[in-house]
Parts: sequence; C-alpha cells; structure tokens
Amino acid sequence: GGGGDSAGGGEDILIIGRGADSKSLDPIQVTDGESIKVTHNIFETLVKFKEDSTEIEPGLAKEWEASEDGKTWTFYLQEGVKFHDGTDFNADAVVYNFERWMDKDHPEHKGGEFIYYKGMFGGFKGDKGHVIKSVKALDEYTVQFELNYPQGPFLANLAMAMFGIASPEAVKKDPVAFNENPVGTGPFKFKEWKKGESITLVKNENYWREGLPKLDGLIFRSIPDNSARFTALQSGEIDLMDGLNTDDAKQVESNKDLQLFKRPPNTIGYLAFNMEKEPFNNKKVRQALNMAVNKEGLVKTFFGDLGEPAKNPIPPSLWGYNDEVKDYEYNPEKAKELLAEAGYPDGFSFDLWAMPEPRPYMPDGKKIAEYLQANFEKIGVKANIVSYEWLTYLEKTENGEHEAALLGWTGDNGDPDNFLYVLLDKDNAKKPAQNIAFYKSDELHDLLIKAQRLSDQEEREPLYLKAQEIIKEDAPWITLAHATPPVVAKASVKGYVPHATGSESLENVWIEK
Amino acid sequence: MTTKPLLEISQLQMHFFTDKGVVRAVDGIDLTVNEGEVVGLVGESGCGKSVTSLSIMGLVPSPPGKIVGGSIKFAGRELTTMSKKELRKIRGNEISMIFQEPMTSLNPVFTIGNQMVEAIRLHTDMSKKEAQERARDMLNKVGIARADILTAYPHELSGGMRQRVMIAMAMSLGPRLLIADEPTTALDVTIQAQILDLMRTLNQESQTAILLITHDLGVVAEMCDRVVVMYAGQVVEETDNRSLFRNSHHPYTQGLLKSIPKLSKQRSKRLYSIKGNVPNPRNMPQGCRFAPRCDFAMDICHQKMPDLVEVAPGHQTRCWLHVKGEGEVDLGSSRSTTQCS
Amino acid sequence: MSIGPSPNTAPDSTLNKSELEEEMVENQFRDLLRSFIRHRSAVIGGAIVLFFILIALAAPLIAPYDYKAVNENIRLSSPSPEHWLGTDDMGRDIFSRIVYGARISLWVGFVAVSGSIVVGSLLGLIAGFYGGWRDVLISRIFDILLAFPSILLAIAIVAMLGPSLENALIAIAIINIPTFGRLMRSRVLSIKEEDYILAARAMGMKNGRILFQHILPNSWTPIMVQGTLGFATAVIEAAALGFLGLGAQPPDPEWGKMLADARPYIQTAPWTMIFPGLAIMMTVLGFNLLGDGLRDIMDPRMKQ
Amino acid sequence: MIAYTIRRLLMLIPVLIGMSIITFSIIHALPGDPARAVLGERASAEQIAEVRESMGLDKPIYVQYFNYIGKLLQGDLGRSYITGREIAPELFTYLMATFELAIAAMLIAVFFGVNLGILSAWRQNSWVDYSAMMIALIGVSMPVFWLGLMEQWLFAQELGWLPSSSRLDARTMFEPITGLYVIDSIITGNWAVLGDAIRHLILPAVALGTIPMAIIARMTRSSMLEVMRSDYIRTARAKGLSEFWVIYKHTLKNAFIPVLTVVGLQTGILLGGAVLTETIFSWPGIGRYLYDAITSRDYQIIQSGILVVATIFVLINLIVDLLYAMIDPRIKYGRE
Amino acid sequence: MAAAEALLNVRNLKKYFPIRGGIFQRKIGEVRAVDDISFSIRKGETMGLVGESGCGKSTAGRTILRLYEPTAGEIEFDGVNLTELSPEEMRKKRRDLQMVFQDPFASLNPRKTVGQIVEEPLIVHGIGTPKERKERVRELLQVVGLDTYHAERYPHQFSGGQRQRVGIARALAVHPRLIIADEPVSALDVSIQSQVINLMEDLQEQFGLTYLFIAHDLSVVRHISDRVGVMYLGRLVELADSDELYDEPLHPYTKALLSAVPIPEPDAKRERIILSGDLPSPTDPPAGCAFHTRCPEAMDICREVRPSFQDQGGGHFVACHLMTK
Ligand SMILES: Nc1ncnc2c1ncn2[C@@H]1O[C@H](COP(=O)(O)OP(=O)(O)OP(=O)(O)O)[C@@H](O)[C@H]1O
Ligand SMILES: Nc1ncnc2c1ncn2[C@@H]1O[C@H](COP(=O)(O)OP(=O)(O)OP(=O)(O)O)[C@@H](O)[C@H]1O
Ligand SMILES: [Mg+2]
Ligand SMILES: [Mg+2]
Repeated sequence: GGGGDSAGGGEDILIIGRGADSKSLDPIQVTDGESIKVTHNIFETLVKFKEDSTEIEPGLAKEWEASEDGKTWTFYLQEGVKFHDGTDFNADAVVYNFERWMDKDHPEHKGGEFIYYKGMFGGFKGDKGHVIKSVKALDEYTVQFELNYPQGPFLANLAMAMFGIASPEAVKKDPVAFNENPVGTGPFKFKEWKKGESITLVKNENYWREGLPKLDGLIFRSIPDNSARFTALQSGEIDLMDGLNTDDAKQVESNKDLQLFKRPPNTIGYLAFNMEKEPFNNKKVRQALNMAVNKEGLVKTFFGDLGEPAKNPIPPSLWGYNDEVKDYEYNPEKAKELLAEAGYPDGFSFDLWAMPEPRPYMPDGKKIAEYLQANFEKIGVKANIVSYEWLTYLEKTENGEHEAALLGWTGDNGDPDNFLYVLLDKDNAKKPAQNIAFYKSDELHDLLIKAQRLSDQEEREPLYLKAQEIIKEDAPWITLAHATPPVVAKASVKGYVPHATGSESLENVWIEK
Repeated sequence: MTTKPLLEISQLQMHFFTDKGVVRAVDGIDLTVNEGEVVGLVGESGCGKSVTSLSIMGLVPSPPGKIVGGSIKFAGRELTTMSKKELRKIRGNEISMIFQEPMTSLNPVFTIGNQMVEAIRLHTDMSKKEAQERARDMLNKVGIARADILTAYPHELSGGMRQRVMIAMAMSLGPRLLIADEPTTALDVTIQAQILDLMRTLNQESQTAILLITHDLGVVAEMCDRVVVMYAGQVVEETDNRSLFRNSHHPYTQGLLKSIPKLSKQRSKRLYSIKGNVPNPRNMPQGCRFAPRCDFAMDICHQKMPDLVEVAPGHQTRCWLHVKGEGEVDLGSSRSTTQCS
Repeated sequence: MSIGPSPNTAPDSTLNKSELEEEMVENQFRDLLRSFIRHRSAVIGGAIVLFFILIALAAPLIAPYDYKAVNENIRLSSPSPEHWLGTDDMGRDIFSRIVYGARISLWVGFVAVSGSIVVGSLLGLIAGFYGGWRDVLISRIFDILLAFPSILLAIAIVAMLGPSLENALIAIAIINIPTFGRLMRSRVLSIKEEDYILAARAMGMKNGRILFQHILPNSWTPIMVQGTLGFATAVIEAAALGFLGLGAQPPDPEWGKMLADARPYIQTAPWTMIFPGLAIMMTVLGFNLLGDGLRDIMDPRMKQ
Repeated sequence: MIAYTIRRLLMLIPVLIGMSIITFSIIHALPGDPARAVLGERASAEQIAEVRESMGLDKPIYVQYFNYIGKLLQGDLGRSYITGREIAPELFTYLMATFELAIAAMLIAVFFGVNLGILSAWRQNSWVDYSAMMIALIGVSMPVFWLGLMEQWLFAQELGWLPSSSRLDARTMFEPITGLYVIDSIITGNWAVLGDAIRHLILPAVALGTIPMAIIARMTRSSMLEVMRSDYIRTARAKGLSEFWVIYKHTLKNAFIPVLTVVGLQTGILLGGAVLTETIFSWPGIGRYLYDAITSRDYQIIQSGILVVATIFVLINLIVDLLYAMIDPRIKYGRE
Repeated sequence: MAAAEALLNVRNLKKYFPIRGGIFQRKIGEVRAVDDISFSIRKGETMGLVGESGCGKSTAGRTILRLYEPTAGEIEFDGVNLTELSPEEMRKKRRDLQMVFQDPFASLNPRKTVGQIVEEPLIVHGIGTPKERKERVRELLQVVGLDTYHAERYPHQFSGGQRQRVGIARALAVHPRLIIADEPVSALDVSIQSQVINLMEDLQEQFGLTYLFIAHDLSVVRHISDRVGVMYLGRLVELADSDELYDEPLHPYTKALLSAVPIPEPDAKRERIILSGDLPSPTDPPAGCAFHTRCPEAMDICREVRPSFQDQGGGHFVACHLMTK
C-alpha cells in the first residue's frame, strides 16, 4: 500500500478486514455482529466473559453479590474510571443506562428499539415478563438490581456486549447521533467513521486497566468479498480478517506469514422439516432423509477444516452436550427402504428452502441446498430449491410457509436452553415461530421447562442429555454442521483470542515488530 | 475571349466498384473549358455530371470510386497523377467549387468568417486580419454587406445568402476555374436570378472560367458560351450555346428541348416526351446508350457505340445519324410517341 | 444533390423492361440475404449465435456429464481430458454446466426481449401515433423508467417478486421497455410525416388501418435490429442478476450464477471463473455482431 | 436558453413525482417488513407491530406518501429506518465515492473511445478499423462483473501490481473535503494520498469504463463517418484543407454531438448502475448503498437515494443538452 | 373554359400553425402559412397555383383536403361545406377528392406492392369484391401506362416517372372528382416530366377530372393550367386566366417572378427584374402588403394597408394598391 499520512508511522495499528460495515455504534441498538465487533472495544459491561470461555469475570463491576432468593443483585463498581468524554463512570451512570434501556418513557429511549434488552430481560418496564424491577444507586460506586423473579442466566446476560455502559452526558446530548459518536469506557476511543469504508478507533490513553490497550488503534475496514479481503490480507493492506473462504484455509496453513484462528463453535446449522406438512409429519420420512445426507462430504465441501458435522442441536463446546448420541448413518439404500416403509417407494418432491445470504452458521445456504438436492435425488426424492430475500425468508419460515428450510442459530450466552428451548420447544412452535420444524413434543417440553426452573448446572445437565436423545430419534431436523468461523491474521499479530460469542475486546493484542 | 484551353478532360473514365457491380458513372468523356469561358454541362439526373466535376477536384469518394482511364489536364498539368499535396494546393486556390445544396455546404458549427479565412490563409500567407479584410471584400462583392456577417453562423442566413457566401469563398482567391454543380437548383426562381446575375458579373469582371453544371436548359441558355450534353456517362453533344438551341443534332438533345413546356408559348396541346427511362448505369445497353429511347434508332445503333464526331466547327455529336453521311433528319415532323413502360 | 445514391434512389430504380424481368426473380428477401452474406460481422455473429442455439438445443447430447451430479472427491479439479473445462466446487463438470447454461441464457434473452418489444412497441406506437396526452403520459413513463438506475430497478423488482429466473426475466423485460418504446415512438413520429401516410389519410383511411398496415410494417426493422442488440444486453443483465443471486436458482447452471459461485476460487481455481465468463462474452458478442451487421444492412446510409 | 433550462427543470417535477410514486409503490410491494429489518431475526410479532406504528407504517399508504413528500419538500431526506441516522450526509459520502469512480471511468472511456472511433473512421474498412471495432465490440460484450473479477485476478492477485479493493490503503489517514479523494489530495497537496487514490481507482475505473468506452468508440466512428459524408466536409476538402484539419477541425466538432449524448447517458447510468463494480471492488458507492438498502428494506434510504440518483441523472442529461448549444450554434433552446 | 359551375369554392381560408416556446410551451406566435385566400375552381378545369418555396402552396392544398384543420374559412365542395363535416363524413367524402404528391419516392409505402397500393383506396371505401378490385387495379395500371404485371412489384423497383404513375393510379382508383396535385412533376427529370404531364392531361380529358395543380415551375403551370393563382407569403396576390396572367401580369411580384424564369432561348432578350432580398418569414409577415419589402414599386400605403384581392375585370384578380389607385 501507499504511504501518505500513514497512521502506522511508528504506531501499532491493527487493521481488521470484515465483510460489512457496522450499522450502528450504540451497542444497545445493535443487532448485527459487525457492529458489535466495534462497540465491544469502545464499551464495557458490568461483568464480562473470560477471554476464552463463557465464564463470567469482573468488568466495570469489580465484585457482586446475589441475595439468597436470587432476586437482589448488588454490584460494586470500579473506581476512577472515566468515559472517553472525560465524565465519570459511577453508579448513576449505570442506573441511567438501565433506565434508558428499560423505561419506554425515558427521554432517551425514544427512537430506539433496544431489541436485545427486550429479548434478554423479558421486555420493558411494566411488561408482564420483565425481569428487572428496579436499578438503584446505593452510593457512588454501588448499584443494586431488584428482580421480579430469579433469572438463571442473569449474569451471563449482563456480560453480553450489547449491554455496554454508555456515557450519559454523550447520550443526552443527542441520543440519535450517539450511534455515530459512541462514548464508552473501553480500551479504544471512537475516532472516525467513513461510511461503507472504515471505522477508526484510537487508544484510550486513560484506560483504567494499567498498560492496556497494547495497540495504538484499530481500523475496521469493510471488504465485502471474501476473496478480495483475503487478497488484501496477503498484500498487507489489513492485519486480521474473518470470513475466509473454506478453500483458502489451506493456503493460510501453508503460509508462514499468516496464522489461522478458529473461533470456538457456538452455532448449529440445520435443515428443519415442517412437521405440520406432508410427508414430513412422518417420522420415517424424516429419518430416511437424515440417512440420505452425506454429512461428511457436505462438511468437507463447504466447511473444510472450518466446521464439523453436527449430530446434536447444540455445539460440543457447550456444557450438556451429549456425545453418546449416535447420528444417523449415511446409507442411501437403507434410506430408500425406510422411505418405502413410510409409503413413499417412489420418493416424492418438495420445496427445499435455502437462505439467500451467508450466515455465520452456514457459509452458503444455496450451495448446501444444491448439495442436499443431489443427495436426496439418489433416494428418489426431488428437492426444488427455493429462496427468498433474507428478511422475507425469515418471515415466511416463521409462518410455516415452507416444507423444509435451512436455518441456523448462534448461541447468545453459552446455555443449552438458548438452543434447545428456543429452537425446538413446542412453546416456540406458535406462529411466528422460532421452532420452524413445528416440532411439538410434550416429553421434550417437560424436560426443558424443568431444566429452566433449576439454577444448578449439575442438576440441569442430565435433563439436557436426555433431551438430545429424544430429538435425535424424532428427527425434526437434519443437524448439518457446527461452524468454527475462521479468523486469519498476520503472523505478527499476537495475543489474539477469538471468543465463542463472535466478538472480543482487543486490548491484549499487540503487533510484534 | 481567349481560346486557350484551361481544363482539358479527355477520355475520362470514372467507375464505382460497388457490392452489386461496377457503375460506370463516367465512361470516356471529353470536355474542354477555355480561359474565361462559361461552359454548361447538362444532362439528366444520374448521368454523371457531379462525378465528372468531383473527379476534377479529386474528391470522388475512393473506394468505391476510381479513375480507370483518361486524363484531366489543368493549365497543362495532369491532375490524375498529381500527388495529394500538390492537388490540395490547386484545390480551392486555382480551382474552386460550389455545390448544389447551399443549406448543407457550409459547416454549421463554424462562423462564416472562420470558414472563409481558413481557406484564404491556407493558400496565402496573409495575416488573420488581412484575410478577414479580404473575406469582407468578397462578401461585399457578392452583395452581402451585413456588418456582422463574419461572425454569423450559417444557420442564421437564408439559402440565397449561403450560396453567395459559398461563391464569395470560392472566388476569394481569384481562381482560374470555378466549378458550379447545380448552384441554383435548390433555390427559388427569384433568388436563382440573383445568383446567376452574380455569377455572370464575376465571370465578366475577373475572367474566371466557369464550368456550370445544371439540368435546366433555361439556365444554360442564359449563362453559357458553350454547352456539353451528357447522357448516361458520356458526352452526346457539344456545341456553342446558340447552335444547341437552334441546331442540335443529337436526338436526345432535341427531345430534351422539345419536352420543356415553354413559358412564352400559349398552352399547347401536348408536350413531346422521350419514351422510356435513363438506363441503369450497372447495365448499360450495348451500342448507343440512347438507342432504346430513340425514335430514330437503327440496327447499328443497338450494336455499336457511335463516336463523338465533329458535325460542324466546334460542334460534336455522338450519333450514327451523323456519321457515314447519314445526314440530318428532320425530327420535328416525327410523331411523338410517349407512352412507355 | 449529394454524391452517392440517396436511400430511395438506389441505382436499380431505373430499369428497362428486360432488367425488370431479371430483378423479378430477385425479391427483396434475396437482396437482403445477399447483403447479409456480404456483411462479415453479420455472418460471424450469426454463426456464433447459431452455434449457441445448437448447443442449447442439443445440450443433452453434447454434455458429457450430468450438470448437477455432485462429487466432492473431484471438486475444483483443473481442466483435463475427463473434464475439459475442469470441475466446480461441488465437483460438477463445468463444460456440461456451460452447455446447459446456454439454454437458460438464450431463453432469458428471448423471452425478456420479446416481452419488452411487445409492450414497448405498443406503448411507443400509441404515443407516437396519437400524440397529445397519451404521448405525454407514455413519454413521461419512459422518462421515469429511464431515469431509474436500471440495474437497481431490476434488483428492486426481483426483490419484490422473489428471486427466480422467471422474475429476473420479468425485471429485465421491464427495464428494457423504454428502449423499445422510444425507438418505436421516434420511428412512428418520423413515418407519420412521410408522404405515404399523408396519402393514406387523403385516401380516407381509418387510423387503425394506417397504424397496422402502414406504420407498423415500416417500423419493425429497427426494432428487430435493436431486439438483437437487446438480446445481448438481456443476457448480460440476466447474468448480473444471477451473479447477485437474484436470477436463476440452483441447480440451474446459469452463467452469471456460476461466476458468483466461483468467486471464492478465483485464486485457487481460476478456470471456474474464466469459462462461464467467456461463454457469456461469446454469446453477447455473437448477438452484438449480428445486430450490428443487421443494422448496417438495414440502414441504407451505411451501404457503400 | 434560460427559459429552456427552467422549462426542463420544471419538466423534472412530473418525472420526479412519478419516480417517487413508483419507488414508493415498489418498496411497499416489497415482501418483508422494514420493521423486521430494524429488529433483526429474533423479533417478536408484537415488537414488530410496535415498531411499525412508531415508523408510521400502519398508516394508509397515501398518508405515508404525503408525509414523505412533505418532508422532502423541506429538503429533508429522512432518516434511515435501521440505523436512525440522517440520510443526507451519508448519501453524500457514498455519492461522492461513486462520482469519483464514474468520472474516472468516463475520462478513460472518452479518451480511448473517441480516439479509437476517430482512428476507425479515418481508416475505414482497413484492418485498423476492424481491429478497433472488434475491441469495441468485445468491450460492450463483456459483463462488467466478469471483467472486474478478471482484472482482480490478474492485476491484483497474480501480478500484485494494483490494489484490489477500496478507495485508499487502510493505513492512510485522510480527511476528505469534497469526498473526491483525488481532488481532495490535490487541494491539500498530499501527493502520497493522491498516488494511493489513483492506484485504487485504476482497476474499478477501467472495469466500469470499458462499456462506455466501447459505446463511445462505436458512436464516434459512425458519427464521424456520417459527418465525413456531408456536404460541408466536401466543401472543406474542396478548399484544399489537409486531411488532418478536415478530420480534427471540421468533422470532429460536428461528430461530437451524438457522442456527447452517449457520454451524458452513460455517466448517468454509471452513477446509479455501478452496483456490480462497487460490489467487486468494495467501493463504498451509492449503488452498493442502495443495493444494501433494498436488501435490508431500508425504505427511507431506497426512496430518497433513488430520487437523488434519478435527479442527478436527469440533470446530467440537461447539462448535456445545454452543452449541445455550446458546440452547435444551430441549437438555441427556447427560441425554437 | 366557359363559366361552368364551380366545383370547389374556397373562401377566406386560413391556416396558422402555432409556434410554441417559453417555459410552458405556450403558443408564442404562429406561422401564417395560409393567410386568407379565396378562389374557386370550376368543374373540369385545371387551376394552377404557383409561388416560391414556403409561400404556403402545399399547406393550402392540404387544408382544402382537411388533412390540416383550417384555422378559419370555408371550403365548399360541390355544394357541401367540408369544414362542417364530421371526421367520419369527411373520411367518406375523400372518395371525391384525391391527392397526388410531389415526391414519388416518399409517397408510396415501400413495403407494399404496387398492386396493393392501388387497391387500397378501393378497400378503404369498400368498393367491389376482391376479384373486382384486382380487375380494377389491372385496368388502372393500364390507364396510367404501366403493365399489369407491375402490380406484383415494389415501388423501389420503379423509376421516378413510373412511381408517379402509380401515385396517379392510386388517386384515380375511386373515381375522384377533384385531384389536388402537389408539385407532381417537380422531382422528375425534364424528359420524364413531360410524360407525366401528358398523362395527367389525357386523364383529365378521359375522366372529366378537375385539378388543382400546385407547382413552382411557371412554365409547367402555364402549360397545364386554365387559370393560375400566384401566392406570396400565404396570400394570393394574383389570379387570372393562364394566358392573361402570363401575357399581362398586373402584380409587381408576378412580373418579377415571370421575368426571373430562365428561358431556354439564347437570344430571348427580356427586361429582367431582379428582386432584392429574400422571402420574409411567415411568422412575422410584413404589415400592409406582404410584398412591399421587396417591391420595386412600393408606396407608402403598401406598408400600412393590406390590399384587397379584387377583380380587375374578366376574372383577373389582383391584390395590389397600384391597381386600386
Ligand atoms: N459513391 C458512389 N457509389 C456508387 N455509385 C455512385 C456513387 N456516386 C455516384 N454514383 C453513380 O454515378 C452515377 C453518376 O452520378 P452523378 O452524381 O454524377 O450524377 P449527376 O449527373 O450529378 O446527377 P444529378 O443531376 O442527380 O446530380 C449515378 O448513376 C450514380 O448512381
Ligand atoms: N406542419 C407544420 N407546422 C408548422 N409550420 C408549417 C407546417 N407545415 C408548413 N409549415 C410552414 O408553413 C409555411 C408554408 O409551407 P408550405 O409547405 O405550404 O409551403 P410550399 O409553398 O408548399 O413550399 P414548397 O415549395 O417548399 O413546398 C412554411 O413557412 C412552413 O415552414
Ligand atoms: Mg449531381
Ligand atoms: Mg410544398
């Protein structure tokens, strides 16, 4: 690259290549991964996930305690922390943020959607399922939460990057423009946003953790095309990137100047049968189709080393994963027999819905559909591939307009409930449904509800193990793969640890000279 | 008037080699223009008048046009073999040309002044100012005294004025020969009268020889000293003005003269008309090219092409009736048979 | 009078009786055919087009493999005697896919262009012939459609109707309507002023007859020429939509979609990208050559 | 002329109203709910309903339309549904990126196109003519996205001569003024950035400029040939002018008029139609911006963006028409 | 021609074409192409109309046929006021009024065979069965001196003179009573021109046709016409019997026009009147007498008062103040 006013002149700036620009830099308004990747470095949460797991560690709160009934939580805040605009971080700031998020009448709530708040804490103030009753500042550095009822993953939720604490002053100044001028307490300060091109963050010199961040700045640069982005990495225009083409991974491995990271799998990609429709209301049909799929081949083709065949709906890195479950074997012959038993000796034809866009859990829905199509053809089942524009796709599948549809899920907070209940419980099979298989098993429902009410992980685990067996037998899905999204960096990038949730704060990263 | 030949064309053959075959647009014509003389070139549409004039200027589009024989001598110099550069020196300088369409012959995007000065400066070493002076003089001479004429664009002038500008431009370097290809055909009679008047004056004042191409015999009668009649790419008759109208020899010329309604005469019952049409230039009749339309055609006419022969001093005709002592025939008494296919 | 024959005064207009007899045999069609054959670009273009049409028709005979047979063991293999143009990321034979793809591209071109010709010409005819408010209205509609960035309009239409080959086809037809409409309108406007139309009126002819007997038959030549060129554009537009994932759906081996699918392998397997692109280019080139040639043949000014 | 300009500008109004109606209808016919687009894939039905209400999407379409137009008349392009940001400044940056690309492409196209066309016309029916026209024909036959990809493959990947994406090297810190980087870097005298900006421009501009270049070459040729056949060129030759002058003075100026139309039309098309090139070269331009808006159902952006692009398109055509009058004195608008 | 009854009476006919401009394309002026002309044509006679290019001859012809809607005035054809007919009535009426055009190339549809072209008026007016029509076409072609096998050919296969014959055959097909011939021979070569003129004269005799013959060639008009009208800038300036007009022109414009015609007689010595300047624009015709700007005899009154078109006796009409003095 050319020289010029190069910010790199002696400074350590990490340039991160990614597929799309951010939509907003106000973390609470953010629903897309690309936005979070940036805000994660500008904002901090009360508690946070450990660098390499979903365990919780202190963040802006150095300590916390919960009451016996789990309904009162008290957080003791770090002292001497300042927002990037120089204002103080304190209990009032925390209260302000939560009030803004949960109170629909709050002046700075207006015009925003606060989707994650609503999703994780059961609605807003006054809503029936709302978790947080009140947030109070006990003193300058102590905040107390009163909950309406105990919530198992409460802490894990608070650790989500969306709940980064923003400077009240900055928000008040202009709540809408805030998303273009984010002010947090994080290791990096917002500097510039060239729309569609790049976002530049610079080191927060007053960061409260000593010696951090190690870098002088971050540049998030959008390069939509995977190949182009990889080229840019190879030519040194960028230092680190995600979204690598499967087949380029080999090149990375053979290139001494590059290193490949695999983000711990936290996803599932699946093909859901609409069990409300013929012939998928027939278990044998679903099982037969399961047997028809050459999962190894599929993963090899589309994920390469960056994914693994899935037999369960939850990724293996999660607690409660049942490794005992045996997947359906790839056996077209047997599948055919089974199909005949089910009353379809000559097969049948159906619409196979495929996602129009790459998602983290499925790099290319349409191609995978094509692959499945070829697989099914071998047992006499004809799949017509159908696709809609992404939002339409979601809407239609939620309403059960499909016969069989590809979809997937990325975990939010490292809890099996976040996969199994959300995606497969009969509670969620009401249109518009998250359970787009419309799989309604009372047996499973009982297990999942029971596990939800328990707060002890050890007690919950066996219930989830059992649940996975039931699901495998009923085969509402073909579980296809758990993707391990790759991150490639120059060999000189050190201290980078990809996190399962898809974004991380980069204060520990440095560039070796 | 001198009789020194200025332009001598002999046996010129100019053919077009097109997709559909060879068009012998000009097929062996002879033509002489003496200094200071006005020579008329008449003939029906498509007989090769324009091609002849363009051949003199070296402006026939090539390909497909090609001079395949004959010579064009101007003031003793052979034009057909001359280099392009030398030819360009003569063009616009010693020989100038004006065209039929006054509306399209001037470049619409440049001013009159620009276009005139360009020509003047090209052939002289006048300064721009001098050239402009000369241009203005010339325009005055042709009767355009508008003060702003030099900065006017062609579209701001009427057809008659444009044609005057063309004449002024052509005359601005005092050419020895002016070729005028149907200069008034597109103009109205009253304007035509103005232009012809102007040309006559110029010819008399500056002794510029004029080759006047037209199909209007009236114009010929008024303007020319000598007349050359063309038919289907060939000269069929050449004589002085008076004897053309009084004593033409070729049946085509005679027919032509008789088929024009006369302004002076009272309404006559019928016009004479030459039967048939001009032959297809790709497919000329054998023998005399006029034979298929000729009321007096003999066997020989259909078989052999007659030569251009002198029937009287300065009077030549291409007709079998006038060779081998065939003598003149009184055409006036013949019936007019006019219906044709 | 300018040198060179004017359009209507083609030299053969003056015929003798015997020559007329000759020309009798040679009707206009033969005349056209002859100039067609003389015209190199038309012939080459016609040959390319014909070539692709034949390929499309005989696809099952020509294609050595099933165009949708997946085989992950031979994915991305480079051109070889078995797979002349190599295989794609699912191990499918690229040659076979391109051969079948010809069907799609030609089909899209044909249907989309016919659609826009029919609708466009009709609108243009009405606008040009009747004038007045109809002309204002229709011309404004054309203006509006033209002012839209056409590819975005196509994208929006496909987004509205859902991505599929049929919808891409509709979108392409719609965005090309003003091209034909305007051409037709200007043709009609100029023909309307021709003396033979005035003659038809003077003779007491009704509008409908004037329109269909006189104006239409004299307008279709430029429309057909433009149609051929439009065919080329339509093939590219279809490929562009396919490239954006808005055209043909899998497993249809649409060329643009093949290109999009091949994008990740631009470095590792460039052949997946080169050949479908060449196929598009050749087809489009064929139609462009043909259209150009036809235009020259039809346009007497271009005649030498 | 002024009356003409004003009339043309007034004529723009029905076109723009028509466009706004069509865009409005299309986007409301788009399946998929913008409210959902705001909320993402995990939204609940009642959330969506709420958002619809807050966005005014529950009102009858014509009410929505008039609301929109009302704001527009006050110069308010609205805010993005999804990010809540004001559209105008954002649109401007994207537009400038596209402008820079389109201008570069047109410069390439005009320079090569016109000269190729002249060469071709001048040496009509020679091998020079044939090869120039073959190049032009291949140019129009090449899908721009394929050409772009091939360029990337060859010049960025295989040869590594030029960068394959973006407008500037990511490490380059640069404060844009006009948003046209080339201009900005010249203004600020920042030559390194200028070089970088130009290097980034080359590949996409060539890809984008190829089709207009080919069209211009063909147009120039046929227009030159036609003019060369005209009477006044014969007059020019009859004056004894050399071939060079005949072509470059007398023919070109006349022949340029239809070429200008093409230039205007193509510039307009490039401004809105560079979606594919922008996608391939990661160029943050208006085409890509609108494409993303369409796929993410950002009604406001689609609506306002398309209107702006269309206005520019029509304005460019108006400018071209006015330029005619400069080249061709016969054209005096408004006096006809 | 004895005082036969008038077939066509044109009274105060005007045709103005609007000129639009300005911001709203409003009418900002008008071309007074035909500006108040009156004349009549008797059954069986040929009336000639001459004048310089752009003076409104064609417009007059077309307006009479209501191919252009008249701005004002009356056209009475055989007792019927054409201006009052509905479009459909007018369409039917066209059987009686036909037209022959100047350009034999442009006035025939290049995609129809000659047979179809000649047959078409018959179809349009619902005359005869297909078989009868074919027969009539054959007959018509013979009448105009073409061979019947020509019916199968296309116009481009004919020469100009032959095409003009086709145009005449087409006009004759429906047995019209009046033919307006708009410069029917101007595009033809002299040798062909005489063929067509002879043909038209023969047909007139044969079918008792009435002609309005428009031309700019004064010799041709003189040859064919019984009476001649001279137009200048949309107005009739003189109208008289042909011989009288040519021998005794009264209007200065007519005089100048006649004197300007080149005569194919090398020794014909004439007093030539060369007019200065060009035809003024019909958008902005001079006040008073339209000709005063070029008139060698212009007087003060000519600049102010438009002279009336008056009979100077014996049906010799002139619009000139010199006459009214
Ligand atoms: N460029 C050309 N290619 C082929 N044939 C041509 C070309 N130019 C002229 N001709 C032919 O040459 C012949 C003579 O043409 P020319 O223009 O000299 O006729 P003309 O006597 O000037 O006729 P007019 O009175 O109509 O001007 C015609 O048959 C014409 O068709
Ligand atoms: N459709 C029209 N719209 C506007 N003006 C017209 C129209 N037709 C004719 N004119 C104008 O009316 C005037 C008379 O035209 P017209 O064609 O009647 O003249 P003309 O005497 O037939 O001339 P020519 O001898 O050239 O055929 C001209 O100034 C012409 O420009
Ligand atoms: Mg000529
Ligand atoms: Mg006329």
